[in-house]
Amino acid sequence: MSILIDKNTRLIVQGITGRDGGFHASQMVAYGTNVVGGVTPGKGGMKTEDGVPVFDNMEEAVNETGANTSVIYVPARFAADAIFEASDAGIELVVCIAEGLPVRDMLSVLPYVRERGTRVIGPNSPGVISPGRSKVGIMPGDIHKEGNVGVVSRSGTLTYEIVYHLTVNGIGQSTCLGIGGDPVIGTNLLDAMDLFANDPETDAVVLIGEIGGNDEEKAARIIKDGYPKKVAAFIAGRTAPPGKRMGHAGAIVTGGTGTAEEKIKAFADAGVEVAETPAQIAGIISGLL
Amino acid sequence: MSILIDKNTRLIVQGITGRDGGFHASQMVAYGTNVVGGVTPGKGGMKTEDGVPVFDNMEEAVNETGANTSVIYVPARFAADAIFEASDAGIELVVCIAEGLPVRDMLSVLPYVRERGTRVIGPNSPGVISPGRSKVGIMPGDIHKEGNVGVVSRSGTLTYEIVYHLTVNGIGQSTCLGIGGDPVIGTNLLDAMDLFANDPETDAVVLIGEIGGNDEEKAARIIKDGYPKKVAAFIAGRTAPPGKRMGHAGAIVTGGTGTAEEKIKAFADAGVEVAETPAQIAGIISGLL
Amino acid sequence: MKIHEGDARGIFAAFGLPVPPSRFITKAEEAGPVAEELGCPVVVKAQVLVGGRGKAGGVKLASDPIEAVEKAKAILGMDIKGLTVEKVLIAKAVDISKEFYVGMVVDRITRKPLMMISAEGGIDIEEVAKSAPEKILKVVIDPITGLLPFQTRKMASFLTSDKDVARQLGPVFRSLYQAFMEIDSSLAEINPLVVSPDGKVWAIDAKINIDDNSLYRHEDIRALRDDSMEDAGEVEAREADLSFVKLDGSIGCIVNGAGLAMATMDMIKYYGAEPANFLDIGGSSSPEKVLSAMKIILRDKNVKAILVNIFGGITRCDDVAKGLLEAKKRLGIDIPLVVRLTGTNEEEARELLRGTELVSADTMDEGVKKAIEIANA
Amino acid sequence: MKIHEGDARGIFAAFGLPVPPSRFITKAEEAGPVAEELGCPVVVKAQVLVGGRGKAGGVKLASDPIEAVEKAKAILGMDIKGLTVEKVLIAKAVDISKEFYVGMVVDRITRKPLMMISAEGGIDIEEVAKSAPEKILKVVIDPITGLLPFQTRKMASFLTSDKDVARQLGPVFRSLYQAFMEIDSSLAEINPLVVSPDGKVWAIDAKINIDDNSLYRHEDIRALRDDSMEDAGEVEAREADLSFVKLDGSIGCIVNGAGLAMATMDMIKYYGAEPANFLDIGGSSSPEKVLSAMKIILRDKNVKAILVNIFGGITRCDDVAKGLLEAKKRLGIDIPLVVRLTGTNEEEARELLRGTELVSADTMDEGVKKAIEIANA
Repeated sequence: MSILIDKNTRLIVQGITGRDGGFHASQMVAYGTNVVGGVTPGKGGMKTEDGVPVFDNMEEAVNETGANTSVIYVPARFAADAIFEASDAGIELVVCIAEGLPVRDMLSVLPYVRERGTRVIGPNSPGVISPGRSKVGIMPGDIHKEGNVGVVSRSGTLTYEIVYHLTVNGIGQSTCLGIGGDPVIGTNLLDAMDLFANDPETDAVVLIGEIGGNDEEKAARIIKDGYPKKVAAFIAGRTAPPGKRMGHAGAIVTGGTGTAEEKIKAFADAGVEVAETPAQIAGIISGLL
Repeated sequence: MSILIDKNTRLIVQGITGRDGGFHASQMVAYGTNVVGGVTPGKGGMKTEDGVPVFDNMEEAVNETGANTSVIYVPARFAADAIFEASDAGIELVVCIAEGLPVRDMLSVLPYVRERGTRVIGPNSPGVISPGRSKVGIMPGDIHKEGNVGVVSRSGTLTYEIVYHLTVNGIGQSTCLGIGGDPVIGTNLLDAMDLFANDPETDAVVLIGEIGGNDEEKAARIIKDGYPKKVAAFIAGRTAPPGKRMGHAGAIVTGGTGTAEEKIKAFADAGVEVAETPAQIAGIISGLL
Repeated sequence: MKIHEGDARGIFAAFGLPVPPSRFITKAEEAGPVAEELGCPVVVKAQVLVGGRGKAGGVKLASDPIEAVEKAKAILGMDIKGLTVEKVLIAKAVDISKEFYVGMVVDRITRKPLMMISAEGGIDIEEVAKSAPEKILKVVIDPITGLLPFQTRKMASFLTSDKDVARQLGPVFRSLYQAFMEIDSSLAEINPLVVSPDGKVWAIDAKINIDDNSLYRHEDIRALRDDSMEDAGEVEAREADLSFVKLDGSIGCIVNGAGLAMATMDMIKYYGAEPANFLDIGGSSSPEKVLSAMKIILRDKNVKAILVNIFGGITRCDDVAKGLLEAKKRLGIDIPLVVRLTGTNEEEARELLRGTELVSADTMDEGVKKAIEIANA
Repeated sequence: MKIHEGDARGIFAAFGLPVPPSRFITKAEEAGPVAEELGCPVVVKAQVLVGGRGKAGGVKLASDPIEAVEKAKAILGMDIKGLTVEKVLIAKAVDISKEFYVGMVVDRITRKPLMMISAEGGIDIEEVAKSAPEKILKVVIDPITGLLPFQTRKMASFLTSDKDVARQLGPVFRSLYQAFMEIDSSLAEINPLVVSPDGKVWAIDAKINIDDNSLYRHEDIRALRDDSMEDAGEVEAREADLSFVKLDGSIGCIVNGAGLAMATMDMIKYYGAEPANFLDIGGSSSPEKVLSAMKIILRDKNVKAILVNIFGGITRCDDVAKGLLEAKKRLGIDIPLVVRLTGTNEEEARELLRGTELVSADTMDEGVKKAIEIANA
């Protein structure tokens, strides 16, 4: 098992005829993901170079292909509508790669999808990969390796950096999940921890946090109260100045809360070792397993 | 067991200092319902004649009393707010006796309460009674009798009429539930049937339907597909002219749908005997048990 | 509550729907200047709150102001399904190259607003929903979000492949939804929505029903009610806060609770007679309500007997008894009354009625049978 | 995006909040006629997008137009936390008998709008939230329904027992919520909301931050941006679609991805040096973006070495290499560049950079160490 995606994932790429959507659809096909279709309004009926059929809308795409998952590569201002449409069509998991969505859009997206039983990852997520089974997102597939460590992160490339060190050191991953760098996201650190807690194939979890918000502190609390998996953590932004947004819309220290220090302290209190550099994670995990 | 309410019900009466709220609070106390408090904004601190404490708001009332259920007797234009407040305060079951709520109010109430895990009965409901245990509503308590027949109804006094015949004929009730006569209600016929299906103390269910909507047809479908309890039905409105609202906002035949004939036929197809007069229900149930 | 087409057009226009201009008139000679002002041709449309006025001859085209006056004269005063035409709408006519149906209701199953569209206009949507459901697209709208872009795209492409028309449909759907919600509508229809030969979209008919329970927050809409379109008894009942529907039988009914009132009517029929009315005096009924109810029923000269069927809960039987005695005294009722009172304060009520000529019954069955017997006597 | 108090007051007033009238001025002598027009006393307030202007002497009361000019003269040109005061707001002064705090943010936990109020005005809400949380009432608002009557009742009674004041607070809460939502605000504060001695409620300060991602749908608000309030590098970065934050160290950084960019800064510090900036070139980066990034870093004369740290995913390493070569050529860079490129098209990139004087590194650790070494040399 893995979390969220596996060999049963039947994927629709929303925005498949766009530059990013097209490129990553091919990459996912190449990785072995079961890409069953794509959607671009007005382009229904064509096929991509990889032979993936394109539909005009999600309802049609789901009816024709039996898809259960979608990934979104449309421009920010159309992304909320793409999520609504996917959820309305019965998609169970929507991975929103699109970034730059207004927070207000997510405020209406979330109750809507919850009512319909759809889980959203992101927005501004690099995606999800269950190595050797399925990849739904933009991460380079070849740095991953099948294994028993779950990775959940608020970041994209920082995750690649850490996963790369894991793989190089022979530590494979069950699933790597980028939850996205926005302040309001469909699946947060704690939701992801829940998923890993219930996955028999995950023995340890790497939490990659950063400044802003208090989810890491809450995660530490959960671990302290008894979390069934081993945990190692990394927190980015120790040197970030307060009041400044560090790239991610959610990465900001305001009024002295959301600092790296607080998060690191919370993890230390919970007995979780926090790496000082990305490379150290591999060593910590080796020690835990 | 019974459904929805029992001896563990801890009830708050919203609008307890009003004429109806006050009268029925006393009636419920007299019946043995555990009325733990009442709410009227601005009247916090007083006590009713029965010694029930009054609070200014639901949050306070719930915090002080550990209430899990509320019943609403406020005027229609304040009723939606009362439901929101109850749900926000963590109440699990809200019984809305208030009638005359605009449908649009319910359109926003329902997703709100669903998200918070609150069940709403009504609006325009006579309430719920689990004879001998708890009564939350306006029905006369003394016509009921403990037993193993569930009653669910879109009506008030018609239910009393039918329950009266059951009781007189020695047939007791597990729970009698009036779902309300409005077109958009929190708990419909089908929801109620689900609840009775899972109640080991209910052996048969009386469905009291009426013209308007298609819930009775859907109920018949469910019974046909295998419903675990015996069922008898009554449908009011065989003589109702089309296009006219018969008292209840939801009791209207439009464009030939929602007729009593259709509903009776659906039940007949599902092997459910439909009484021709209210008094006949007792005989049908006797035959089933 | 139903409102006239002309008023519905006004509401739609205020929400930005493309409605051709129109004016109400009540005198035929006003049709001339109005037609002049709007520009001919115009449509002359009977304003009655009932369907089927077209077939009844209540809608006519006029190519010039003189013809408009003639047509208005023909339509004003016409009887359509028992309603007299007292108002006529003069509307600028639109040439039609295509007709659609667009309507909204609240869906009782999903408990959400529902938009229904069809590429065939001028239809009876409920009939088509039964006979050819594939011709209708139903879209459930979530009030959390309102109508979403993917939904308007889907609806537009269901109706047309013409991009220019599709572009005009999005705003039509959105405005209709917005109007529907903001005015607490229970039904809002554009039937038909048409495309004119120059490719423009027009709402040439408008129907809006309003949720009665919401009228307290829509003073302006409440003012649009036209009492002349209803049975006088029903108007009087509404003012007395009673639910009343006039029927054709001979047994008048006074009942507490809508379900019991329907069941009473059904039982009258079951025992071979016909009810004269549906009448629900509601929950906490006072003697005054009983008095009003009695007055309304007495308007109906077909009534041969009145059955009072009360199962007391909130309603107190003694209140009802007092009302009945008061009515007896004040209205000089000569029609026989059969009274069945059970429930709250039943004993007190029986005491009050003892010695009067009211016929009492212990059960609903008995009450119905006695009333029929008396009416047939 | 932050906007000036004066503009925030304008937005609040447009949503019906009780804001005393005010005018921007940029020259001291304009203060006279404005004070005359508004009526004295007036407050003269520095318009700088940073907190603590009051303590810095940027807010002064003036009892007549002459004094207003004097105070404006004193404040204009003042330096507050590194920002020069170029605009001043003249606002009609209000006597204060009571001060409240009312503010809104989006709560990351519940993922819903959150209103926070306190019966102490003029506070730093985040500090009070830590030190005396019982002084703050937090109310989560559901965007499905908006602020509900039971919530406004609760909030009003948390702030006051005065019924006249409470009656004015409901509309204040509702208007603030409405403004917050409609303009896609990420922070909206009235601090303080005051009660004047005659019992009237006034919003005498206003702070609004806007969600940058929403600006495409708020042209009017985007126009309120004041570039003079930001570091020139940050303004340039925004125009080039880069995320950049100026810091005080000597190691410039060019990184793809915000998390990796922070981790790079942290590692520089970990190995004993200080980063000169945060810079994320984003996802699908073109050579042009690398060029812009380089230009922005070169503005900073403290920079002794530049570290390029790329983990290719969407970002192609060869694109970055091309940008670096282009920058070398066009900008005549004399600061040493340490380059670490891993991931998509890594080989091609290495090929492109072979034979240049760029220092290459295989890992992030190595890159950081080399950059520090060079900077310290």
